[in-house]
Amino acid sequence: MAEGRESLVYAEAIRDAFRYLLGRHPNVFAIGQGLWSPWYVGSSMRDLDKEFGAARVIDSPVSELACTGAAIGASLCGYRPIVVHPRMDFMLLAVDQIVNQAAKWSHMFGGQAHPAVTIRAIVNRGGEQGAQHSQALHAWFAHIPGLRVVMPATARDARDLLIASVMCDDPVLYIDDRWLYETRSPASAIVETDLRQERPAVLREGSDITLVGASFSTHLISEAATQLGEAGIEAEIIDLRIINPLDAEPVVRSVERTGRLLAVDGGWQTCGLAGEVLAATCSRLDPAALKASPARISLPDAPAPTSAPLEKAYYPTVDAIVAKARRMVMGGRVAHDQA
Amino acid sequence: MAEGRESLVYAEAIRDAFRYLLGRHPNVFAIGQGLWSPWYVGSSMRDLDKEFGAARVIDSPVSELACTGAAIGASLCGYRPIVVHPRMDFMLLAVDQIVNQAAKWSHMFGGQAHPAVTIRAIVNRGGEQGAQHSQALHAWFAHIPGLRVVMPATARDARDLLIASVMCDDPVLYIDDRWLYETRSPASAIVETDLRQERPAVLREGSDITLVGASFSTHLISEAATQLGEAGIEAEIIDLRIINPLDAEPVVRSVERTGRLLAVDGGWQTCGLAGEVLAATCSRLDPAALKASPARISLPDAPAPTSAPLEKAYYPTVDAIVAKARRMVMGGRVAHDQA
Amino acid sequence: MPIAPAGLGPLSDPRCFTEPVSIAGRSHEELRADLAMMLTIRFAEEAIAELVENGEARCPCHLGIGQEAIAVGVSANLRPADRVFGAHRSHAHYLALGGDLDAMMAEVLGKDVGCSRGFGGSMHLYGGEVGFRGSVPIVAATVPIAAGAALAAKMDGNEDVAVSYFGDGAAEEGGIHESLNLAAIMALPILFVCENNLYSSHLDIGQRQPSDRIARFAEAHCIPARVVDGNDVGAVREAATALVEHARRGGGPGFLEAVTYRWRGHVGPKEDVDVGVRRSAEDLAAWKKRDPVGRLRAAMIARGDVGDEELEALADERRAAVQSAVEAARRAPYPPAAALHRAVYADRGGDIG
Amino acid sequence: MPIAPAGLGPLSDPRCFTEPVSIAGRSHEELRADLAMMLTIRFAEEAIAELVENGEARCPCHLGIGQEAIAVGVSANLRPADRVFGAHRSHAHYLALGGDLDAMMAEVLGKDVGCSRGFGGSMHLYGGEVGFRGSVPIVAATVPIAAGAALAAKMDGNEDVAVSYFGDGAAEEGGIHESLNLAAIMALPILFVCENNLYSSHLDIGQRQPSDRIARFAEAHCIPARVVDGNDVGAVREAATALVEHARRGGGPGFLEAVTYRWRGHVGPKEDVDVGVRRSAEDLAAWKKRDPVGRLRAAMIARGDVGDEELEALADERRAAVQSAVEAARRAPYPPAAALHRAVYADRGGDIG
Ligand SMILES: Cc1ncc(C[n+]2csc(CCOP(=O)(O)OP(=O)(O)O)c2C)c(N)n1
Ligand SMILES: Cc1ncc(C[n+]2csc(CCOP(=O)(O)OP(=O)(O)O)c2C)c(N)n1
Ligand SMILES: [Mg+2]
Ligand SMILES: [Mg+2]
Repeated sequence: MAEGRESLVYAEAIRDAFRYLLGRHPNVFAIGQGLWSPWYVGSSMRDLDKEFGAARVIDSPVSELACTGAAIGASLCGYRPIVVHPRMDFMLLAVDQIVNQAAKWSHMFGGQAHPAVTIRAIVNRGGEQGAQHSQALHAWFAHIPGLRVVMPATARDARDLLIASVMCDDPVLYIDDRWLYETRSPASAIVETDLRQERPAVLREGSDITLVGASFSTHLISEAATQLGEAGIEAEIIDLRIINPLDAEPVVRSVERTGRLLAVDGGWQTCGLAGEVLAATCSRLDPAALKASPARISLPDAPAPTSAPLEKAYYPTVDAIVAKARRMVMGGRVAHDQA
Repeated sequence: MAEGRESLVYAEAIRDAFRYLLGRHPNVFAIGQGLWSPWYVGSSMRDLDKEFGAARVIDSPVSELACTGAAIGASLCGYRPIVVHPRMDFMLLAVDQIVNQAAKWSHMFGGQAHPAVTIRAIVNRGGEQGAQHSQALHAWFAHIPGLRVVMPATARDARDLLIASVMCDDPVLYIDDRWLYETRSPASAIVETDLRQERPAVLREGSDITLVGASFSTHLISEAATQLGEAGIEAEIIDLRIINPLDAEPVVRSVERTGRLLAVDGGWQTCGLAGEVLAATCSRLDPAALKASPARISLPDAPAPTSAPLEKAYYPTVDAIVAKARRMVMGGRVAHDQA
Repeated sequence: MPIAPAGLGPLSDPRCFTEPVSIAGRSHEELRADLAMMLTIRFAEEAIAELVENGEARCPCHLGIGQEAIAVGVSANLRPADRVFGAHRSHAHYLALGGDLDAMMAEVLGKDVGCSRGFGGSMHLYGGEVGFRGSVPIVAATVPIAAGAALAAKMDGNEDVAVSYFGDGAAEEGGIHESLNLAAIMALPILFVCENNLYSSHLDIGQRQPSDRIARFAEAHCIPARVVDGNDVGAVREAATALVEHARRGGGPGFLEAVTYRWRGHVGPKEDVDVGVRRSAEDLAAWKKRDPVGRLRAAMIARGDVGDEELEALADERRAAVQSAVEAARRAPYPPAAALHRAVYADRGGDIG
Repeated sequence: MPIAPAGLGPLSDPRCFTEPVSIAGRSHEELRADLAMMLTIRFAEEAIAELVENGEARCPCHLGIGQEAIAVGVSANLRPADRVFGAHRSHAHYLALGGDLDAMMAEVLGKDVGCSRGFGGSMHLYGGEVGFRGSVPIVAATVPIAAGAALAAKMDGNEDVAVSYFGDGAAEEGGIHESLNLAAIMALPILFVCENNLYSSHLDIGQRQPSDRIARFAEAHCIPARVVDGNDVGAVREAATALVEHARRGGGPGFLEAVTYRWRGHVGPKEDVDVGVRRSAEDLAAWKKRDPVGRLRAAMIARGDVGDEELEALADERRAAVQSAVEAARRAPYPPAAALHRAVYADRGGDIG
């Protein structure tokens, strides 16, 4: 697995998790489009079909709904399948299976059966792919009770939380972002954890402002924190890691100290993840603790464009985070999001 | 239409809107499951097929995706179709068409074509129907730029906003709730309005707390306001009416005066509508204006149960709203949502 | 006037197949068991109809009275390790497998001892111990799930099969076609059972599809199909057995289309002849002559297997079992409100508040 | 080894149909126009391949080199009031209808004067003035949309038709089957065109479906189908014309399966023989002999319609047009950042900030 490597690369870490799971657990299999292709899912599943056989690493017809349903069905019969959607956008054809079936199955039958299925959705943005090939709809799924939603930011989490997702008896939506595939964590041994016990991580401590993110946004806020630190502003960084069920307590505790909250998210704003962080925090916090209006940075209210200059204007940047955080720390208790 | 009636009943008001649209606009038609059935969509479309012909009021096969796509296609060719989903739960099979296609069509082609389609989704809860026949997923759609989302609370809005939705050049998701079908507004003449100009409505003024809702929740908060008024607490009632694009300004203005915000919603909590109201408000408000932590009441984090006693425990009640509002007004600046 | 004469031909014409069914070569014991199960199902559904009428059952109940032979015939060669999935009209599927009658009645009344612990009602039945892996009311939803259960069976290598029940209306959902292709290309051990009752809610199949023969889709996907009179338990049993055995032996999926008719409306106890768009009292009366129960009984009497008296005793016994299930269900408690959170996740033990 | 010999038979065998195409009875002008259009398409896609290779085009580009005859044959009898929808591989669909070449090249480079105003790139093309109502890359998404456009045409009563282009892979999406049923039951004036290039991304059809003949689905839905050599522009034109005329006259939907092969990889300029799971250099070489352009040119020369010189002049002219489009596209500006919000809604005039 990670032996001999100095550091763990995100895409490789996912592959390590698959190798660990497929190697140890005969009841794990993967199904989805592109699993026999060298380019579909980046290098994150390279040659797994050759190592574990095409009967356990199954490339599929262009049938998102049936493949997802089939994974759910197999998970009800002793298997722990991972169904792979190379783009979250395509997975919309399967939301009935995910939301109406998998997420509700245990509850509808009074807890007698549990679809231990992992649904891997890949966010694959940029590259002028446009509106139908760029979406990050994690907020949708965080809205659904019965479905756990995991968004690893680090290579280590990409690996260990994938393993934890597959070992969990509940349906789990595991979302990875191709913009993270080259990022690195220090080398580490695999740790099998209980997904239900995993909590948000405080990646950096700071007293001036709390920055909250998940997945790629965690990298943006971490970079922003470094820049803010150079300017004398100490930002606390919280990586949510799991967005359903969402544990907002660490954010509340942090904002109680910093008095300022800025949530950053790569999805849209309305009913999105950043807004949920604000709502969950504000509703648990004495407003007197707030030194500034809580704020969020999300995508603009538009579908993804194609041309490169517009893509640049579209996605949240470290600069925008730094600028907003500075205004919040410098500006006192003024509401900054005012239209 | 409304002639000779003392008051306007919600289900009949929807039917009035259909009659108005079908009668005046030859390019309006309706398609969906149950449109030739007397029971499928309550009385809200009764006998329209007989009045306007089965070629314009089209009952369909059990094909949510294709029927939605077909309505979108017709809307690109000069028609203003209304596609009816008798239950929002079934519409999940069509989200690709709604979210990937209709909502993005104008943007993807640089504004050269506009799907002037109205998608009518009916929330049909209670009656021990259970997890797959009870959902209110409006928050999902409010998350999607390019899609307008309308949730009428009153019979008058049910009628006039349906007409405005169909006359709007954008794709509109119009959501009505069968729990409202017997509710009444004073009789009124039809008013054709520009959906883009419609704003949240302040249904009651009050100085102690701002209660925000939409659709059925508006009735809950209105009833709660009456009860609170009897107890000497003056609640301001805001009915959102349109949840995407969401105009939070009236809420902000109100909370600036009342200092207290309680949002009530019939959907789930995480990344839900009530949370969005909190986030949008708090991010625009000086926190010093808040006299209590803002709060929300949504569904519990569970799929809908079936048996009647559990249904009773599941859905938000006027009592719960009154109790929460009282605690907020009486309790000072304490955070009440604490776990 | 028969509906959509092209396609199924006489199979969808209620004037045909009204004679006693053929029972040549079948043992008395087997026939008696089939009859007993069909009676159980019919009485159970008649009892549910009453519970709905008197307001005791409040959940939506879709009755399959008139369709009993299909589930009974299909279940004949199934075993608990097989995995069977149903839909909104699944009382028969559950019972024919041997599902507990008391637990089903309790479920219909929303009780804690229900087969889905009071969280499903009539539209969500579960009987894991007999291989009934669940029914849900989103049309066609369990079809790909059953395909996945078949994939699991294939991986297990124990010659188990999956069974997916669905209706003619469900064939209009794209997911079914995806599932047929998946089953074909992966050679999954699954029996697709289309109960073609010629109706989806208020619309007859002629208003929804260009042919009334659903097996054309199986053929398009290169899946062997059999089309039978769904009101002839022997015909269903024989065709299902052949397809199931083929699947067990690794031959891949099979498709059984069983043509039938429901005597009651789409949902609830009424007959719907008033509200179904083209559902006529005449058609219904004709179909009642093609009664799966009556035709088997008549054949057994004609062969001299049984007399009226024995049959009456059997019916009384089945009625009594149903009655006792109803009474036990009435007495049972509802789940406590705290149960709302009980099964959202597999084990909330270590979980967030 | 040909892929999945059952089903299509010789039509999917690249060793067959390599002779010059039949042009008997077709006028020189018509043939010359077909050839000119096929050349335009091919040169345009070759130019895009270069733009991708040198990094100027950054959006995903799916090339249909080798498939040109289909769009050209299908478009022959279409008019601007018809409504045509494509998918991810739609340069040919757009151009064959008469779509503006300059605007398409500008779109591929993301420019403001692009046919989708720089908001689509190669995968989202729009040419409303010629009846091209849009292509998008969600597989099969435009099929029901095209059915709705056909419904609109039927309601208009002007004998316009809709055309829906999709691939063999798209036939695995359930939505297509729903759309076929809807078109059949509503007798919609639509031509379904399946460009069966035997591949979906890296998988050949034998790895995804039990038969390589997609028209079996049309037949299952009672829709008249024609299956032709997609690399024979005359055969495509003749079949498409018959089905389109049938639809115009109120005869309902038609289905055309045109068997073909793409010379390049799934996306981008490479040939993919290395990465396609079973895509071999031999197959590709064989298919290149079944070249739709070369076979038409050879037939025209054989009949004495044209000489090499005239053909060279035609090719040069088409190449120059493509070159000039590329250059204009290079010079054109990108949309301004403010354009991000321009077209989210039809008119943001009175809208919320
Ligand atoms: C996805 C979805 N669409 C629509 C419905 C509403 N509905 C419930 S049952 C039914 C009819 C299905 O007909 P069929 O499959 O023939 O089964 P039958 O009722 O005849 O047993 C419909 C349309 C639903 N439950 N789910
Ligand atoms: C819903 C969806 N699933 C998967 C994809 C990825 N994808 C893009 S093109 C393609 C192949 C489609 O094959 P086919 O329909 O035969 O068209 P071809 O590429 O051969 O022209 C796939 C799977 C997608 N774009 N949309
Ligand atoms: Mg039916
Ligand atoms: Mg193809």
